[in-house]
Amino acid sequence: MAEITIAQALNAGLGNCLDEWDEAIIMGEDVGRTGGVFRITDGLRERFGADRVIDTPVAESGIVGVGFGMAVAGMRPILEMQFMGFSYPAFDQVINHVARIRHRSRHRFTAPLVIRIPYGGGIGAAEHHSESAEAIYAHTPGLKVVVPSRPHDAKGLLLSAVEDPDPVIFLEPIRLYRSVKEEVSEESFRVPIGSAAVEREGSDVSLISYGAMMRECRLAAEQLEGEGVSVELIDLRTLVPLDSATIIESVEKTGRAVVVTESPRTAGFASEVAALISERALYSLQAPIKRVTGWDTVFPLKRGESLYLPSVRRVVSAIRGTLED
Amino acid sequence: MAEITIAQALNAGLGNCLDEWDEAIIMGEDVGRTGGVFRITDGLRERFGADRVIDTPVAESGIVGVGFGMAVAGMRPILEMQFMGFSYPAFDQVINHVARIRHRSRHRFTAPLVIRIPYGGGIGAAEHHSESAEAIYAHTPGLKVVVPSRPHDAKGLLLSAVEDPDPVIFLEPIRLYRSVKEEVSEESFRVPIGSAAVEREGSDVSLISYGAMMRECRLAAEQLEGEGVSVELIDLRTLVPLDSATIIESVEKTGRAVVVTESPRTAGFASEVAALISERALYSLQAPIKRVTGWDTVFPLKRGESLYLPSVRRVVSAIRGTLED
Amino acid sequence: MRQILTPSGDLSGEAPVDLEMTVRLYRAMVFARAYDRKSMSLQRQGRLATYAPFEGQEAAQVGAAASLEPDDWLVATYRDAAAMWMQGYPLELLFAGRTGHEAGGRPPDHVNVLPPSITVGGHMVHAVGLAWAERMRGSARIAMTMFGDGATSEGDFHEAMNFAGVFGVGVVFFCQNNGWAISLPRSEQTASETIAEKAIAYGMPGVQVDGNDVFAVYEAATAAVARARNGEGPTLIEAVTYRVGPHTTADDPGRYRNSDDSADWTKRDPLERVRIYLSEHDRWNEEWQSQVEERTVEQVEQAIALAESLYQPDPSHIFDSMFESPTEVLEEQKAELEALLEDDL
Amino acid sequence: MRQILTPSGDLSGEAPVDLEMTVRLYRAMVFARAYDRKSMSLQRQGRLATYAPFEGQEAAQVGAAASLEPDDWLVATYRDAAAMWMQGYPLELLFAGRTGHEAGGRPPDHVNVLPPSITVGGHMVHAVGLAWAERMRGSARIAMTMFGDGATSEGDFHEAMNFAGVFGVGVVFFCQNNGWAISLPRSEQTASETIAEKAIAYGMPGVQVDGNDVFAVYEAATAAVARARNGEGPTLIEAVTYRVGPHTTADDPGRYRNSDDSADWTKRDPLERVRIYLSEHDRWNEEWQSQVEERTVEQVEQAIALAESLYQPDPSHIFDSMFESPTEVLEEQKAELEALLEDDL
Ligand SMILES: Cc1ncc(C[n+]2csc(CCOP(=O)(O)OP(=O)(O)O)c2C)c(N)n1
Ligand SMILES: Cc1ncc(C[n+]2csc(CCOP(=O)(O)OP(=O)(O)O)c2C)c(N)n1
Ligand SMILES: [Mg+2]
Ligand SMILES: [Mg+2]
Repeated sequence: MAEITIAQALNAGLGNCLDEWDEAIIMGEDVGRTGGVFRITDGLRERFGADRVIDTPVAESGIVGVGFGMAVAGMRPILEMQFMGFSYPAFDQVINHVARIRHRSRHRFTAPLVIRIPYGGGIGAAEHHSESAEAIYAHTPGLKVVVPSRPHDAKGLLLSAVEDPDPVIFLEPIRLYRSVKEEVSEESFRVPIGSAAVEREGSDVSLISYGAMMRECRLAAEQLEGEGVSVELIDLRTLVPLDSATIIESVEKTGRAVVVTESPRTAGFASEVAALISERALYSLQAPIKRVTGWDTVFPLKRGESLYLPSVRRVVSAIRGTLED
Repeated sequence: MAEITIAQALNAGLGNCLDEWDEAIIMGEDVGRTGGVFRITDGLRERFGADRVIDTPVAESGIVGVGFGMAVAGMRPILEMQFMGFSYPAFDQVINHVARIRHRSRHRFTAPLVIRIPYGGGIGAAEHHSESAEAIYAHTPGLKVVVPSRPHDAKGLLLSAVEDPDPVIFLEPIRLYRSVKEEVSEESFRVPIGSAAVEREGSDVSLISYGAMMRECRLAAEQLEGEGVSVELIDLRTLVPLDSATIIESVEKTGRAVVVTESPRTAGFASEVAALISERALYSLQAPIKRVTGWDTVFPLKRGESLYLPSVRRVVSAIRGTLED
Repeated sequence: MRQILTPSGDLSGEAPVDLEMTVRLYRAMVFARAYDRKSMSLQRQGRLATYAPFEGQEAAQVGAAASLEPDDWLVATYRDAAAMWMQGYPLELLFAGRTGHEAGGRPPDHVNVLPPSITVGGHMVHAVGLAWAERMRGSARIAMTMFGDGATSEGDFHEAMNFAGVFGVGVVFFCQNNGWAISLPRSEQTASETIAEKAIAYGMPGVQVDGNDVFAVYEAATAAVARARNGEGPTLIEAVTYRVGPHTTADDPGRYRNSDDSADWTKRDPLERVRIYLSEHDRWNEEWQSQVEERTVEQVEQAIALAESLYQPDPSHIFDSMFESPTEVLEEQKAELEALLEDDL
Repeated sequence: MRQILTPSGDLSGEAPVDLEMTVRLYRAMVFARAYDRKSMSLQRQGRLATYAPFEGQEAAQVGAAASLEPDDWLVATYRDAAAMWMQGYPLELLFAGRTGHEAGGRPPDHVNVLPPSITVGGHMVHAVGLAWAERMRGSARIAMTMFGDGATSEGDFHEAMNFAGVFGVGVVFFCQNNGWAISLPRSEQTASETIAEKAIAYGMPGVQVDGNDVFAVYEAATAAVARARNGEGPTLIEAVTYRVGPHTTADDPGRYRNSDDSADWTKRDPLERVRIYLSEHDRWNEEWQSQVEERTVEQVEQAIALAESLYQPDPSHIFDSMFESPTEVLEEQKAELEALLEDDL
């Protein structure tokens, strides 16, 4: 097996999807001729034709609303939002329709679609290109929310998402698209939605994160190992449905928790994880739960990014903090 | 002073605003001729003219986007979304522009506007008419989020919101519009944004809520008093900026916390409050923080409402639970 | 504005249907009106939650729905009960939502009608996806979406029309211009002269018809459905009609319009002109009409009783339709609720 | 499509401006092109983040901006640097964002130009509010919004146009139809024949002009600005031009179009025809042009150096502009960051 990036794994996975399901189509801005701004759909239009890899007008609400209608009629649309900051015009369609049609119709009509959204900062992009608004999707009943952090999971979760009978918000960490490599099978395989991965076992503190921030967490865990601190690193992989058992088990073992996300702190997903722990594992806690997050500000441009994004240093000092507490 | 409802207090407060600021205008669907579906703007068009109380086409993104432009040019638009479920088409304008223009322009351009949104369930309405999505607004940097639960606060916070130099999301608890009465001065007065109210002092448990759920919390506190349980009841009144001092002080005193909201639980605002407490008052906690919330489902129609909305019973048993823990 | 049957019952053009069919259309309109009026009185009795009456719009809904094949898609609104019923949506399910529970959202499996759209605008886009998917799957099904004049102000109207135009999707955009968006008159919703002419902006044909003339509506709808089915693309139809009643039972039109307007419109009643036409052709008589009306009232009474009975107060009602199989969190929350309910006993 | 100055430099209609003004317009176009090309090379040197070139669109931007009063509002996009510069937005601030920091968002207090819109569509609505507010406050200021062909597919274009039409707001909707929305050709964006004709849907005049003919653009823009200022309402102008370069420096047009297209368009170059016209009137010579170009390059170099120097890496840069006065939470977070930075030392 070849070592490939997340971008390559997603591209391969999309190919598997279009091979596997005749009902699968890809639709979005510039996904066809150019293969998308991140080239994730590169070559698919040539391979599967313009009827299955569709370039749309610049209209996010239309993309999601039309994709919704297709899904209700039995298709499996894979929709792309060019950047998370451009997914906001589609919120009404996502919240009021995509997430609800199964409930509204008592299972008669469903929306088995996937909305792929590149998210997060770190590439020095313009405003609106570095958003991390996963909490909004996670707060919306009726959606599943998936966030891979490595090539194998990216492909396996994508196939699970397209196969899933319900709508899945599929968040892709822009910063990791080409920076993480690992061996990924060319076959079609699944990584189950709803299960977190204990990437590294440890006994002193539970370090919980997902997506792009896994990079900082991995480096922090390594560094601390050198200092004799044993970090248990959890990659949530799925935010909804959340694998709470894995989180609680870990915290009951370590007695300490640090949650890392790059989104703004207030009402972010790190708060949900902290609330869960304080509800279910309070008596195991030996120190306050620390949230290492982006600030409650607009995501800065290139030269301010390093001040905003949680760094390895921030993660490390948060962990040191909980150990001192 | 006469005893008036929240609806009357808001109507009076809007009158004060239009009297006090020439730049203040009201804009929204049906706010003029009919005085809004809840009659909150009743009589204002007659009093201030159709140029200041403007009936718009059915276009929420347009209402917010146009109001944004007016605000940048020096007006103080007071915008109405007919129901929270209809505010979603305006999210892009709110998140990408209203919340950010001050930051984007380094204070040169600002959006001192207010978006009034009736929210919450309990009136047996149709789908989309009972939403409680405050967490989404609270998670958006650059917005202030206010939620009154009584007539005096409703008027005082409204005047503060319109006076505020930054955008304010003003959430109005539909269920309490006409059910709570108290004396409210006809004068123009302010209730400061960012300060919670300890509505009732207690020593056994901190009961924290806001908006419509304050009704259940008040009844629960009374009932428990009869059983000899001393509840400290906190009405947050403002979600952003959050009065964390009042929360932490209270929990440090009582050692127990129950947070009540009617929104879905996952990544809801109750999670933020729980996370805050677990970060700052962990060592004072004698029991897990309990969240009493709506379920992670679509808000049901009339006959299912009582199954969804946190009831006095649910609040009471949650409190009993923490006391037993 | 295309008109075939004048308010006084005379033909100003060629009737698009024979007398047989005219009787059927008229019968449906009589049913629709009786259904609508009965619903209003049921609401006053407190047996229905807010109700959105469509009196005056019977010809528009009946004429449009009559142009569809039984398995075509219909994506309509809270005010389109008559059209949905004609396309196979059972009466009791139309009532269910209004009696305060969700069971009404699931039409029988062979009925391709989405639950009525409560949000204004968003549903038109869905019709584009439905029709497009049918084409992709080689089916001849098309989609019709019904919406009001007010809905054309929403951005989603624009995106739906634009997608349909660009991809040549077989959708019929059927606008019932009833003159009002709650309290906002048509003239203040948009500065375009007609709604039909908005079609130009999307490179599709747009036609304006007398929405109170079931012949004109049927003719235009049938032509648009044929275009859609033949792969010739979308059409916008503006049916000019009038909302004779309030926006909903919670609305008081007295606050924003004077009763003369509605009075004028009753002169253009969609049923009366067909009644005259039929009686002139000896196809109408008093007792037949009252029979249809009585029969309708009975059906409505049975339907609402059935609708009320459909509801089982049960946590599963809330939790079990969020996903194909409930998540762990939902199971936990359901158990939490069930425990609370048991304590209650 | 209105054209006054043909690609070969001949008048096919009456010049809307005298030679004096023509020289000024041409000078601005020469500046714009030199600025644009210099920016491209700066980007290749890594001194600018992604850059969106506008080569080929100089006449559209210059002709439109020239029609405004100095204090009118301009709400434009990431590709409209030339127009923003003409309306008073300082060069160094236009560069700031592209050198990777926020200082560029604050134009001088007398300049009524919003920071360039990065999202497509949303900004057009803002122009409606700005112009409306000016009218409410009794000012004569109007607003012009610039956007691309692709932006007309967004729902916000529809809502902006509709509000402006209904309320008769003094806005000039200036569309630079450069043929592409990144990789999507105009023909696949919408099925309408022209973008100008979309104005019909909003009851406002729509005009299509040769966007590479600065005379035609200036004439149409001046007329629209006059209408807006006289309270006669909004106008939609479609300036047909071409994006000769890539969408941005991150884009590779080779993936979706063949170079001939762009080649054709260079034949219709917006500068060349004016140069010919001016030299025929003895108002142009080689060294004058190279002087302007050299001067521009110097200005650009000074501007970018200044832009780079504007940035102070400092937490306040992130936290202090969220609200008029920072909230307690922001103060806490700022302190948290400052503590971390001190540890670093
Ligand atoms: C997105 C959205 N905004 C606002 C509303 C509230 N609302 C319900 S009906 C209506 C007016 C719709 O008018 P029109 O489209 O003409 O349909 P009609 O009611 O006349 O049949 C409004 C504003 C809504 N349901 N959805
Ligand atoms: C809401 C939104 N969706 C998508 C994008 C990504 N995007 C940036 S420019 C562009 C194409 C815009 O084309 P057009 O409006 O013709 O302007 P042009 O770039 O040709 O000047 C797209 C899709 C965006 N910036 N905003
Ligand atoms: Mg209407
Ligand atoms: Mg373009």
